[in-house]
Amino acid sequence: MSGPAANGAAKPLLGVDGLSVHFGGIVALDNVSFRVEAGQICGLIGPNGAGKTTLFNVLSRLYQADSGTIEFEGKPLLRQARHAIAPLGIGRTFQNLALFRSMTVRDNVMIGGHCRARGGFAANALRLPFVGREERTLGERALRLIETLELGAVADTPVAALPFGTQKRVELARALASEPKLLLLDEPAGGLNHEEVEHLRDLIGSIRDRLGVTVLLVEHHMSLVMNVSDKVVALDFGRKIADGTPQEVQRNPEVIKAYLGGEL
Amino acid sequence: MRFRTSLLTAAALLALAGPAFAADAPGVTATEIKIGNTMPYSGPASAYGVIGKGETAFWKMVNEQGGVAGHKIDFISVDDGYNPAKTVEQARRLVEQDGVAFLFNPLGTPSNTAIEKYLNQKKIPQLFVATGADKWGNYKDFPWTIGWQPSYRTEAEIYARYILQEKPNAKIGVLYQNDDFGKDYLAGLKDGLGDKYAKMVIKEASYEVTDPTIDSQVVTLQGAGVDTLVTAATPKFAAQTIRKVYDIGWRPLHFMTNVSISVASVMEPAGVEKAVGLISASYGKDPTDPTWKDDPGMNQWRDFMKKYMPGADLADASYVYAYGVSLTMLQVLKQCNGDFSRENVMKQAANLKDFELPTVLPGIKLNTSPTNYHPIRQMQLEKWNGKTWVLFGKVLGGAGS
Amino acid sequence: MLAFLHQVLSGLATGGIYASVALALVMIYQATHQVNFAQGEMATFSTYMAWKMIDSGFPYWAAFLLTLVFAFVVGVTIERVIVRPFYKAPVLSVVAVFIGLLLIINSLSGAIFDYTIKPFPSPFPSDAWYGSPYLSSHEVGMIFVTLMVLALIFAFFRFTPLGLAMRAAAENPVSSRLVGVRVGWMLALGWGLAGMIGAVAGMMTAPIVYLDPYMMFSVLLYGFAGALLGGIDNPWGAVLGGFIVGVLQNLAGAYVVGTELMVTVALVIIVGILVIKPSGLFGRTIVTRV
Amino acid sequence: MSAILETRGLSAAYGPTAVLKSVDLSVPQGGIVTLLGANGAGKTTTLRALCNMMVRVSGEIRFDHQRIDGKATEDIVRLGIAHVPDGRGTFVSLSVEENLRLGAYTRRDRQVAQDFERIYGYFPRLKERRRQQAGTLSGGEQQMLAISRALMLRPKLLLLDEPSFGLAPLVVQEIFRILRGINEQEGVSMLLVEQNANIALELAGYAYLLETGRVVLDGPPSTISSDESVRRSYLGY
Amino acid sequence: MATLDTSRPAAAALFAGLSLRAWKVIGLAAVLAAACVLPFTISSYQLLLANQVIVYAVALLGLNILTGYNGQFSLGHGAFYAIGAYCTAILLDKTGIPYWATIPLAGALCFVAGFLFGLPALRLEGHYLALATFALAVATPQLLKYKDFDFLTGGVQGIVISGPDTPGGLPLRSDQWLYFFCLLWTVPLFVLAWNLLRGRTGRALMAIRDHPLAASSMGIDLARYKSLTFGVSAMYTGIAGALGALLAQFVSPDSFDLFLSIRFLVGIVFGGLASMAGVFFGAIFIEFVPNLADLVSKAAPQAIYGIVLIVCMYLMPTGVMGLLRALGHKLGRLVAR
Repeated sequence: MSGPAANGAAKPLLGVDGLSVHFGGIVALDNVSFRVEAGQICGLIGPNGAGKTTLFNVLSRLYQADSGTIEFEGKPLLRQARHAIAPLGIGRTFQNLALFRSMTVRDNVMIGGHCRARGGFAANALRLPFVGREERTLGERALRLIETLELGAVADTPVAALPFGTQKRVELARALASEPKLLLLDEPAGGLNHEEVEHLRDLIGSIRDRLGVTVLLVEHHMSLVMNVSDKVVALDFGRKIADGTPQEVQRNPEVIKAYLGGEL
Repeated sequence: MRFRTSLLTAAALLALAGPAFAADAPGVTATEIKIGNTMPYSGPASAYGVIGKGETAFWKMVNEQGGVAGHKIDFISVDDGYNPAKTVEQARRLVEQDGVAFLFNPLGTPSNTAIEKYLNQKKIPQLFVATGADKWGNYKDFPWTIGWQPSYRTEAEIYARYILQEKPNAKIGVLYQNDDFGKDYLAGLKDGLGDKYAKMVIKEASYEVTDPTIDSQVVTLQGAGVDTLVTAATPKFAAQTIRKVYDIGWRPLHFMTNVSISVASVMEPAGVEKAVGLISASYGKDPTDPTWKDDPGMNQWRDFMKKYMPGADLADASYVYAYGVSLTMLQVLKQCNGDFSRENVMKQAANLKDFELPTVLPGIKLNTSPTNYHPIRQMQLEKWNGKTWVLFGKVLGGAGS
Repeated sequence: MLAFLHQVLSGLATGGIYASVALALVMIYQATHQVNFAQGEMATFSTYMAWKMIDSGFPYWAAFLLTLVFAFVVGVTIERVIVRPFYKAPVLSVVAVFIGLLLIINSLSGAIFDYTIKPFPSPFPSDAWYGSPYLSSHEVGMIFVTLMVLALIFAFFRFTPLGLAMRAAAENPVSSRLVGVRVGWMLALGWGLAGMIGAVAGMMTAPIVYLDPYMMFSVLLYGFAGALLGGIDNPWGAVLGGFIVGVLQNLAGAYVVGTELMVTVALVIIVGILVIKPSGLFGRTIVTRV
Repeated sequence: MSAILETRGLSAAYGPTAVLKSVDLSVPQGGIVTLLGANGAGKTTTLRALCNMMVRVSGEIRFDHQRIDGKATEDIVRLGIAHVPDGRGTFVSLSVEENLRLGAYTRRDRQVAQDFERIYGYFPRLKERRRQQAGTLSGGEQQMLAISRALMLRPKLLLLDEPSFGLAPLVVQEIFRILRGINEQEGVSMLLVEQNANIALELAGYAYLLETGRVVLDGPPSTISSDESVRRSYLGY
Repeated sequence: MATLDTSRPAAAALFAGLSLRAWKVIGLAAVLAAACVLPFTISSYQLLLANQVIVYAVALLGLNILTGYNGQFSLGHGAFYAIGAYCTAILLDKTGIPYWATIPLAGALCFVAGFLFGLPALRLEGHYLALATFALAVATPQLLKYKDFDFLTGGVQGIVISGPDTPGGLPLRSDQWLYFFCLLWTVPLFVLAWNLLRGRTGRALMAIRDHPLAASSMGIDLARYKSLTFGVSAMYTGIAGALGALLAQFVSPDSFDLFLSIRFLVGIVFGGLASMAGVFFGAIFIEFVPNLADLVSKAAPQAIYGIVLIVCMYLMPTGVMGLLRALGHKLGRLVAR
């Protein structure tokens, strides 16, 4: 596990600078800049189609950026291959779930730890001693996460058979299994009731506090975002319209107009 | 019961493994001779499956007429899908499981190549193989394997000699199927033309059986300035070639492989008028050629077909082939004089003397000897006149091997 | 130069055959999102029916229309009886079923009509096209028929509610039911229409290559290549793809490597293009967000 | 007020797993009813069971006084029940407009063209993107499309599975305003599954609370929201 | 071999109070013992068939690794079988290499061939990959008979080779020895595959199959994994081809037609995708059903084959292993009750 990052370092954990993305004629992200310090929980809000998920997809190198830079721990991220993102320490969940549906919960979570092991084709086929050790470590860690997220009862069930909310927790467990420094959560509260959202809030808090993971959170559930975030970035039509503490952003007239509406 | 059967099988196996004495006569009982055969009943060469069906009917006829020397014939014909690996398996099944005396007319060059070594090692006759490749007369290396029909190579050689004689300055083009059948024609032309081959053959174009048309190849050959075309193609492509050559206004001297001269399945589909002037060589009678309409030999075949293969397509020359080759086999069995040991069957197969078949052209006789494993080695040139094939010249023997 | 032109034209004629089969594949793909490997054999079998009817004295066009009806009924029946139980089965199980169908129909064609080739009449004049040695009038006619079928398919999918419903049913059966589309019948209808288009392709192909049980076997392969090359969700692309494959094959055989490797080279080029443009030259990339 | 939809002993299962156990529900003509419950309680399954979609169903379902249990999904839809499914069910390769046209697939009346304008009036975003492949829309836009597609059917009963899912607060307010309008002006009845219990109870005239496949509580919103456990689990005040 | 099944608690285990693992070990040992006794109880011809089944099982395992576990569709694995077979045949024909040494060389060659083919195939999915692999199956026989390679491949005539002789001192007939020789390759190949597929690599393969995008977000290098899988898969099928060449003692372009690839595909679907035990059922199907069809009808054997295939798929849409698993679950529930 990575230790809690030292606050106050000159370099932020994540620095997005002048990022723009186009699809055909549509501008999905327009010159967006913001930073997330290590140990922060940063909320990312904005109307539908504002570019939040697009930003996540650029961060995980699923989409190409047209211009701008992203630095993670001071290293340029946009030059990394897609599969190099997880080993760097960025884990994520997906808005509409992207689980390995035919596989069990346990296997899904263990795949999350893929980037923390190194046994390749030959080593696995020959079952070299270190491979066995790695498997045990991975298995134990997966088990701990499964228990933490209360998935023990379904650990050996294929995920396709599970309800939506449970699958969301599997995704979270899978993302945590990669031992991320930065965790990208895409609408984790979707489909959860109030009580479950409260649990989720505590969980996100403890992920930061106990595991020292920095969190970037896309969410429409305002009470969750405002309660849990240290800072909030608001996007609209691909542009950043606000960046500050939850209270500041909540009072920002542009955010109210574009996103929150009259009431809260 | 089961136990007993396996004991019996084991005994049979032991018998096989030991040296074969004439008296043992594997595959032969007091009342029965077992004959094995492999055929492509499935797969891309299924068209030839009718040969196996014709032969099955033939042996049924023989049995109904009392068999051979008091023995009924148990003809076991199995499918190999024209896949040599499967042929190996099926041949071993026939020999080891079914315990046949010998194999008769297994079809296909690669298939026969695949089992030739096995059968010769075991000293099991591989008789009158159904392939036109030239290699089936190698009595020195494979004394248990004998061919039947004139080889494609012999045929091509006949064309080559004809060209040298009639059109010494020909610019030859070859259209061939890209397999053993087609390539044998290239080899035959090389034999016949000798060192003139390189100069005279100005273009070779091949097609795959999976090509839908040969249009491009014909255009290529014409474009190269070919004035004498040798076509080694199966009926579908032969008909396409004849038609395409005519349609593009090209009039080369055109030789057509003997495989594709059926009136019903080549000339008529191509358009009888488009084929006028086509030259080929043959040894058998075409069932659809009006010349043989009242031929007693062909009538004998027609009677057989009517009785034993009702409803079969009388235009299919494969049935004539099946009948002819089976008659040859019957002759060998008759010559055996009751001794159906493998040695004797092989000996008699290599001892045909001026045997005449009702289904081959007049004047062609089958001859074999321990140093001649090519039963039919004669052919006659013929030309298409728009209605029928007209034989011309003498019955020719290929220089052969 | 003349020879080159000749090669191109003869390639177009062959390409027309591929294009007509590619259209049948597009039809079934749009309607079911499957590629029916038995499509070619179904077309061959329908063509045999037409041959049988013409042989027993039916006028050409009567036989033609009856064959279309026959092909439609066969298509619908096969879908209802054989394919339908497999809609929930894994994709590859369905592929295995198609392979089974291919073997059955091919084998039946051979068993019923035997393996000798049969000439099949053309509805077009039998002389060369305006005396040209390059294309026969049948070849020109066939290309024309293909383009006509193309226009019909295009209009059907683009402008009719039924066409739209069919595309929807293929893409997302569950949602289609939720808007009231009778998905089962859409799929059956797709099979029926594809069967008809296949029958047209068969009856246009047979006068050129002659009728035998393997007539469409390889045509299907190249039709498939053409459809993918052009874009299997786009009838225009598929037809163009078919023509490209036909011409490509001829040129590869005549000018690049010689005929012995012509198929190999043509396929390598096609696959090469697809590697560069993975959804075909004119296919739409389906974008799904995560 | 008579019921447009009524179930007696409705049970449903995925393969061998029973999810819904003998549920009795009723949606009054022109009313809005909401289903509350935790994750996996069977809310989505209830909606699926009503449409005979993807589940094995037993029990009795009456729509407009007619038995519909056992009918095929498409026939149920043709009677006038539109379903906005979870996960939106977008036809991703078709254009936005084609998706909407499909919504009106079973209609033979002449007002379809007007309805396009009505929908585009509700969601100008969709009008801007009507030629675009629906798969390229953002999650929220696809949710708008799903609701619009259902409205194109001009249904008598609308089944809504989490219409607020993935939508910005402003849009959620807007959609619920639209739903209320449709309900009031056109008398469309609605059965609403929603995690955002505050807004659902505000809209609905009656509510059911599901727990592990059974109805444990039902009544008008005021009764429901005064229940202690509901307050704690769903309302948060 | 059903005992290889990885999944959930089988009924029998609960029943007898033995752990599932113990049952698996016992079952596996029994199967191995039976496999060793087999050649002494059946005829030489039956042994040939048994041997062919084993060889096909290895080939199918190769294809199943690619298609069943990794989700890459191949209609062209006959090509790798052919390359393996030709590699062995050419080496035996042209060099003095002992027969046993040709097997690993064939495997290595096919690994490289598969890996290289896998690189462009990375960009292709579904039907496009089917076309590309099918093209491979079409092109291979053409290359094998191409005139410029005649000197190696023997052109259309192919190559006749000799089967291996029993090594001195062993009391075995040569066909019995060949059987054990094949078994000596097969068992380690299955053990290696077993290790590969149940560990980190196997999970990665299946993750790619289920959701490639998510897999790459988990740090799985798609390009590397997919092309290596192609290589490993080709290697297995190639080794099977090499053993198959020793079995048939003959190779020619006609031995490896298009239908070989299609039969392989049918085999893994029949046995059950992503199942190691299933490949044996698949191998039995593709070896014996054609013979059966031939017995039933000479007129249309392939129609019989097709009908049998469709009926089997109807009864077992997820293959034999799918059916066995479902039965196992049912039994498990019954026993648990």
